[in-house]
Amino acid sequence: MPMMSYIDAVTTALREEMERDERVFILGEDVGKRGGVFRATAGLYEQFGEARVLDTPLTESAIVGVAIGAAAYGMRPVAEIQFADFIFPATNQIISEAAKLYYRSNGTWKCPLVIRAPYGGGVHGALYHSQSVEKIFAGVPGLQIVMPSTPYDVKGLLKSAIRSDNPILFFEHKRCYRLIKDEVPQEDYTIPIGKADLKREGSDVTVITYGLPVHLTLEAAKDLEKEGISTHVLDLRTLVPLDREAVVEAAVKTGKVLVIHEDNKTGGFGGEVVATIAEEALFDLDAPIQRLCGPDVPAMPYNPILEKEFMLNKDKIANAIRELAEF
Amino acid sequence: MPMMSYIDAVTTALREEMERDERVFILGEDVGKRGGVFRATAGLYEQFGEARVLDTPLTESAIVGVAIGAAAYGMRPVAEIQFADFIFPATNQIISEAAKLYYRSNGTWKCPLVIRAPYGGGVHGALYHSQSVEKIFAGVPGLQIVMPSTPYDVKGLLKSAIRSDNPILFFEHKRCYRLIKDEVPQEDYTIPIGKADLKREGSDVTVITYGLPVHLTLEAAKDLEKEGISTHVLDLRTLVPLDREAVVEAAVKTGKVLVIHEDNKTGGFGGEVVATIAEEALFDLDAPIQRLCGPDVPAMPYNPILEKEFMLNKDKIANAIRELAEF
Amino acid sequence: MHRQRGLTDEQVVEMYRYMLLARKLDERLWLLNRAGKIPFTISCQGQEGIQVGAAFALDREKDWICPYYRDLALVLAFGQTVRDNMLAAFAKAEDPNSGGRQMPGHYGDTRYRILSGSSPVTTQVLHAVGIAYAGKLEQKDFVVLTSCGEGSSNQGDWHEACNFAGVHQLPVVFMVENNQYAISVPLEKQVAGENIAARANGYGFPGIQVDGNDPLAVYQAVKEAVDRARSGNGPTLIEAITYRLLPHSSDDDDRSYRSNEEVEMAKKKDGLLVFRNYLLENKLWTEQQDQELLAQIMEEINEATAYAEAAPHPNPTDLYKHVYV
Amino acid sequence: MHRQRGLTDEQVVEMYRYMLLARKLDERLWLLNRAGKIPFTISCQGQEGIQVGAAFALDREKDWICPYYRDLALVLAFGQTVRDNMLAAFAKAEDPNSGGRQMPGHYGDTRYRILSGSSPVTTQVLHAVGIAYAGKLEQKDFVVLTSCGEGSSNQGDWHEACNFAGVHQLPVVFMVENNQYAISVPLEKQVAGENIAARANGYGFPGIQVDGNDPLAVYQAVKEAVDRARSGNGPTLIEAITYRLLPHSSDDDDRSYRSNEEVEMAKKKDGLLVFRNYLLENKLWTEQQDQELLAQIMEEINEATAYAEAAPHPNPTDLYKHVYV
Ligand SMILES: Cc1ncc(C[n+]2csc(CCOP(=O)(O)OP(=O)(O)O)c2C)c(N)n1
Ligand SMILES: Cc1ncc(C[n+]2csc(CCOP(=O)(O)OP(=O)(O)O)c2C)c(N)n1
Ligand SMILES: [Mg+2]
Ligand SMILES: [Mg+2]
Repeated sequence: MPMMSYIDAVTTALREEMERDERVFILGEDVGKRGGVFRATAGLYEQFGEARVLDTPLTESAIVGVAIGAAAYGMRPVAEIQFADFIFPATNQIISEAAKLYYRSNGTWKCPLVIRAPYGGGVHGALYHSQSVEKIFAGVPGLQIVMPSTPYDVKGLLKSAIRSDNPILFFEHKRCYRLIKDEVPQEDYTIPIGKADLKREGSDVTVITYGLPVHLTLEAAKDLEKEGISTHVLDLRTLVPLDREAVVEAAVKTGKVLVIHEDNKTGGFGGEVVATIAEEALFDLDAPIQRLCGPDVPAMPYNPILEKEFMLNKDKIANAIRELAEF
Repeated sequence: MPMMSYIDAVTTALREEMERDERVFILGEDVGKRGGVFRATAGLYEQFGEARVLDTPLTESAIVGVAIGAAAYGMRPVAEIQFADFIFPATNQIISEAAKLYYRSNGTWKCPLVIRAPYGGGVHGALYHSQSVEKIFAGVPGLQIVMPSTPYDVKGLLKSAIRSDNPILFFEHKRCYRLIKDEVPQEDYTIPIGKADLKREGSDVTVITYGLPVHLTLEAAKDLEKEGISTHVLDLRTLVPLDREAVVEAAVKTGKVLVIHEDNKTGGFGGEVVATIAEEALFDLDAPIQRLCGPDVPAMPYNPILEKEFMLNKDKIANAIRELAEF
Repeated sequence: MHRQRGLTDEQVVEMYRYMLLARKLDERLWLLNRAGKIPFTISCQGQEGIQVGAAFALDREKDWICPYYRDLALVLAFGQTVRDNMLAAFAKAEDPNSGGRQMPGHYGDTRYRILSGSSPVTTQVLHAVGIAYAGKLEQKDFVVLTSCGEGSSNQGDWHEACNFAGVHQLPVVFMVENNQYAISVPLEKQVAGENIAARANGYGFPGIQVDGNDPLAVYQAVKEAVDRARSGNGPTLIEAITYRLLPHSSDDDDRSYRSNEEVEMAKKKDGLLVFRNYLLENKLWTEQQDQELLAQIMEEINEATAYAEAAPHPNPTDLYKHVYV
Repeated sequence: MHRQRGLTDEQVVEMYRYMLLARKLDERLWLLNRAGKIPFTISCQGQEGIQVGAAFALDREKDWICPYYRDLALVLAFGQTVRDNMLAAFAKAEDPNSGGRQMPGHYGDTRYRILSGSSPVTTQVLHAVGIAYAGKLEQKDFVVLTSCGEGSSNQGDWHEACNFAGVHQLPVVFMVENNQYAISVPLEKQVAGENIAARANGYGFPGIQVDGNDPLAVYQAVKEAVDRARSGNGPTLIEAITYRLLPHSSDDDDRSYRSNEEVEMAKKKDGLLVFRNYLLENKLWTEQQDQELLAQIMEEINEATAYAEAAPHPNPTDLYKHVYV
């Protein structure tokens, strides 16, 4: 199996799905000739031509709105938002339109649309090129949200997303793009949307997380193992629909739960995970449910010291797990 | 003390603040000559003139964006979004600009802005005139969110909001507008933002809620009293900043907590409330924390049977409290 | 007149029929609302000529529309029936637009290529561009017409749509039904320059103002736009000028922001009356035929009202359906 | 030439000084980036003439600006120093724009009425309108200038801003710095009709195209716009046409989407060179003076670089400050 970076898994999934289904096309800013500012669509313009790898005007609402129209017609658009931070001009199209088209038409009009967007920090991106935006959309019924952490998951989940008839937000942690490499089968495979993945078995503390912190947690878990602390790591992979069974099972496994995400703590998706556990497994808990998240400041600053203070890292996570283990 | 409806309390607070401070002005769709489609600004155009009660073009992003510019300059704009459902075209201005102006300028530019919007269902408003949208903004640091349930609270909190130097979303449940009446002092008074209010003392079950369900819960509580069930009712009033102390205190009081809101359950603000309790008072609980919320469908339909199925009511709430009491 | 524009006598009579049908249906909806039978209605009155003129300029067998809430006459001409719309007004399960989920006026019908619409204005304008782009990818030759009010044409989405369609020379007709008011806000407080057609200059395609009370003029303007679009020459903006004869919706009271005289003046130019006179004067139509048509229409409306009123509601559990495919 | 336009000899020399200062500072920022000392820079090169021409047309004691990330020359002419900008480049606590929180190029300075800007494009265009409206409420006579790129002028916010300002005849100058590219996307794929000035037609105010490589022409166009605005006659749109001489930012590689020849051609029309020649030819300036000025500027830049590099970082706990007032 070839080693593949996270971003190459994105490109591979896109290419294979475009080869497989003529209705799949890509649109976004700089996705064509430039191959994307992160180069996630590199080579696709050359292979599929400018009509199917469309450089749009600088208008996010149009990117999503046009994609919705095309999807309703029967195409399978994959829209790229250059940075997740710039998805907000498209909020109305996403929440009022994509999320509700199927419901409001009583199941007669579908919206098979994927919106890809790189998110997350730790890349000197400052306030507006570092944000996590999943909480904004995670409570909107009608949308699904996929946030893979590994190249393997990226390929399988992006394929599932493109083949799905639902509107799906597919958020890619930009710090993972070139940092995370993995063995990825060359064959076609899909991973079901809505299934969490146990990334590590453990018995002392359960961590429930997604995206970049999955890797930070696995690193921390390795260190903690030496101290005799055994960490159970559940990677949600899909936020909506949430794999509630897997969440409850993982929580019950150790009775001590730490929910981790890079997005701000208050109002973040972690609250939903905690609430699920508090509703369904309260009496299996041996400690208060903890959240380790981005602080409640608007976004991470450019200055490296402030950025570091905002970002999660192995040590912060190890400390939080240690505290919980000792509880 | 005069009896005053919820909407009259809105108008009164606006009028008094405009009389008190020349920098306060109103802008929005149909707020001027028409006095607002709900008539929340009735009479203000006549009293203060069209420059200070401005009928804007039909452009929500402009309403908020223009207000931000004016606020940064030093005015105190109060923007009306005609229905909360139509706030989404302004999301980028709210999240990227209003919420971050103070932070990104290192505290040198302020954004003293209030955005008022009627929200909520039960008025045959169908999918797009019934939504609760607080969850979209409740996790955005830099914003504050006020959602009063009574005319008394409306007047005191709207005045505080207008006098605050922070950007504030002020959501008014449109079903309350003419339904809820209250004694409201004629004097000037304010209510601090960020303070929950105990609307009823009880000892068996704690309900934590805000907006219309406060009233439904108080009605249910009356009925339940006859059955011997005593309900403790905390009205959050402000979602952000959340009055965590009051939440924990109310939870600990009975050990059985029901969180209620009309917004969808999954990803709704209730998750944050539950998570706060699970973090800070887990061992004081005698039952799993329950949430009673709008179902996870995109929005409530027009058809009255479907609307009723979506909406909360006294009976649904009484049943949930009863179940928890019996746990 | 109409023959010069390429319309047969039968076609103009048919156009008139749709206009009258829409008007009468619209009137009934107001009656039902005032009688407390339906909670809400929003009116096409005064705009029927625009909508029918536009519909006839399209190929109603293959073209697409992304309409807005006043386009009752347009969707009728595209194939929807009075019954379909009564079912929507009563919010019954059988309503083809939304199964009673949406307010009336929120059209959507897969049978007739009428894309499902929402309430936030002008989102559909971008969808129209997307459908046109899909048609281009599939090398189809259909045209997409999308409409909205003049106030709505200020929304960012409207502009982004025009620009996108202009860059790609897509077969879209952007129609603005300028009825002088956006709820209470008059044109001059809403639209800078008050000339919406001029906005097309900024997108490199033609913008045409046309008298919206003259269905033949609208027909011709839209026909030229459709021909241009179908032959690969890109979009056109049509501003059809008319007047909103009734309050914004059944929830509105327009006396607070406009005078009765102004409304009465406008009623004299009502496209339906003007067109009826045109037919009568040109001996294409008689008073007698008009009475017969009216009777037919009223029967259709009565039947549809009775049917829709009696039709079953959705089940409470239908609430949970169709969130995801 | 410049005298006819109402500029003194001293003023044009001063304009040249700001252009050269911005250019040299910009060049240094690239060097610092390539040397790994600052993680990011974004360039004004090729646009200095537009920015300085515009700045001189404004009253820099009372007018407001809502600039965008390329407006280094504009903010320098408005009062910011090289040191201010170096502090931003090094993201140091003392940076007056944001205390090191924002990327460089995100200007904001209460001292000079430069509104704090963000990254999502054209949000500031609406803020400019809001400031102008506030000025109207307070019966002040300042003018607000706001700028953005040609690609950005497609955003909904830009249009909503133009319309709002047009309806209320507000004293705003909308300036579009058309440098032919939006990152990799060339004008013809970005802007339908390729004529941004024409968009003003749709908003009922003048739209002017001007040669952005000619600071005097820009000065005159903006001056007329400012006079119009200040005398209560509403907004103007200025499209200043130029070319982006460097990659989009230090993260971009422009070789994948444009040819070297194209860039080299554009460099020959570089406004800075053209303007320098104008001064030399008109005997307002000598080679000798130019050398002296350059030396002065380099000293200022060196001093600022050293200062900023040595300046203290914010404290980690500063992260939590200024979320709420
Ligand atoms: C985004 C959005 N904001 C506000 C509304 C509320 N609203 C519904 S119709 C309307 C006025 C529309 O006026 P116009 O575009 O002129 O169309 P008309 O109703 O006159 O045909 C408003 C403000 C809405 N539907 N969508
Ligand atoms: C809303 C939004 N979408 C995307 C971006 C990413 N982005 C930054 S600059 C840019 C291109 C801007 O081009 P143009 O407006 O022509 O200005 P120029 O950089 O050429 O001066 C893009 C796409 C952004 N900053 N904001
Ligand atoms: Mg109108
Ligand atoms: Mg450009």
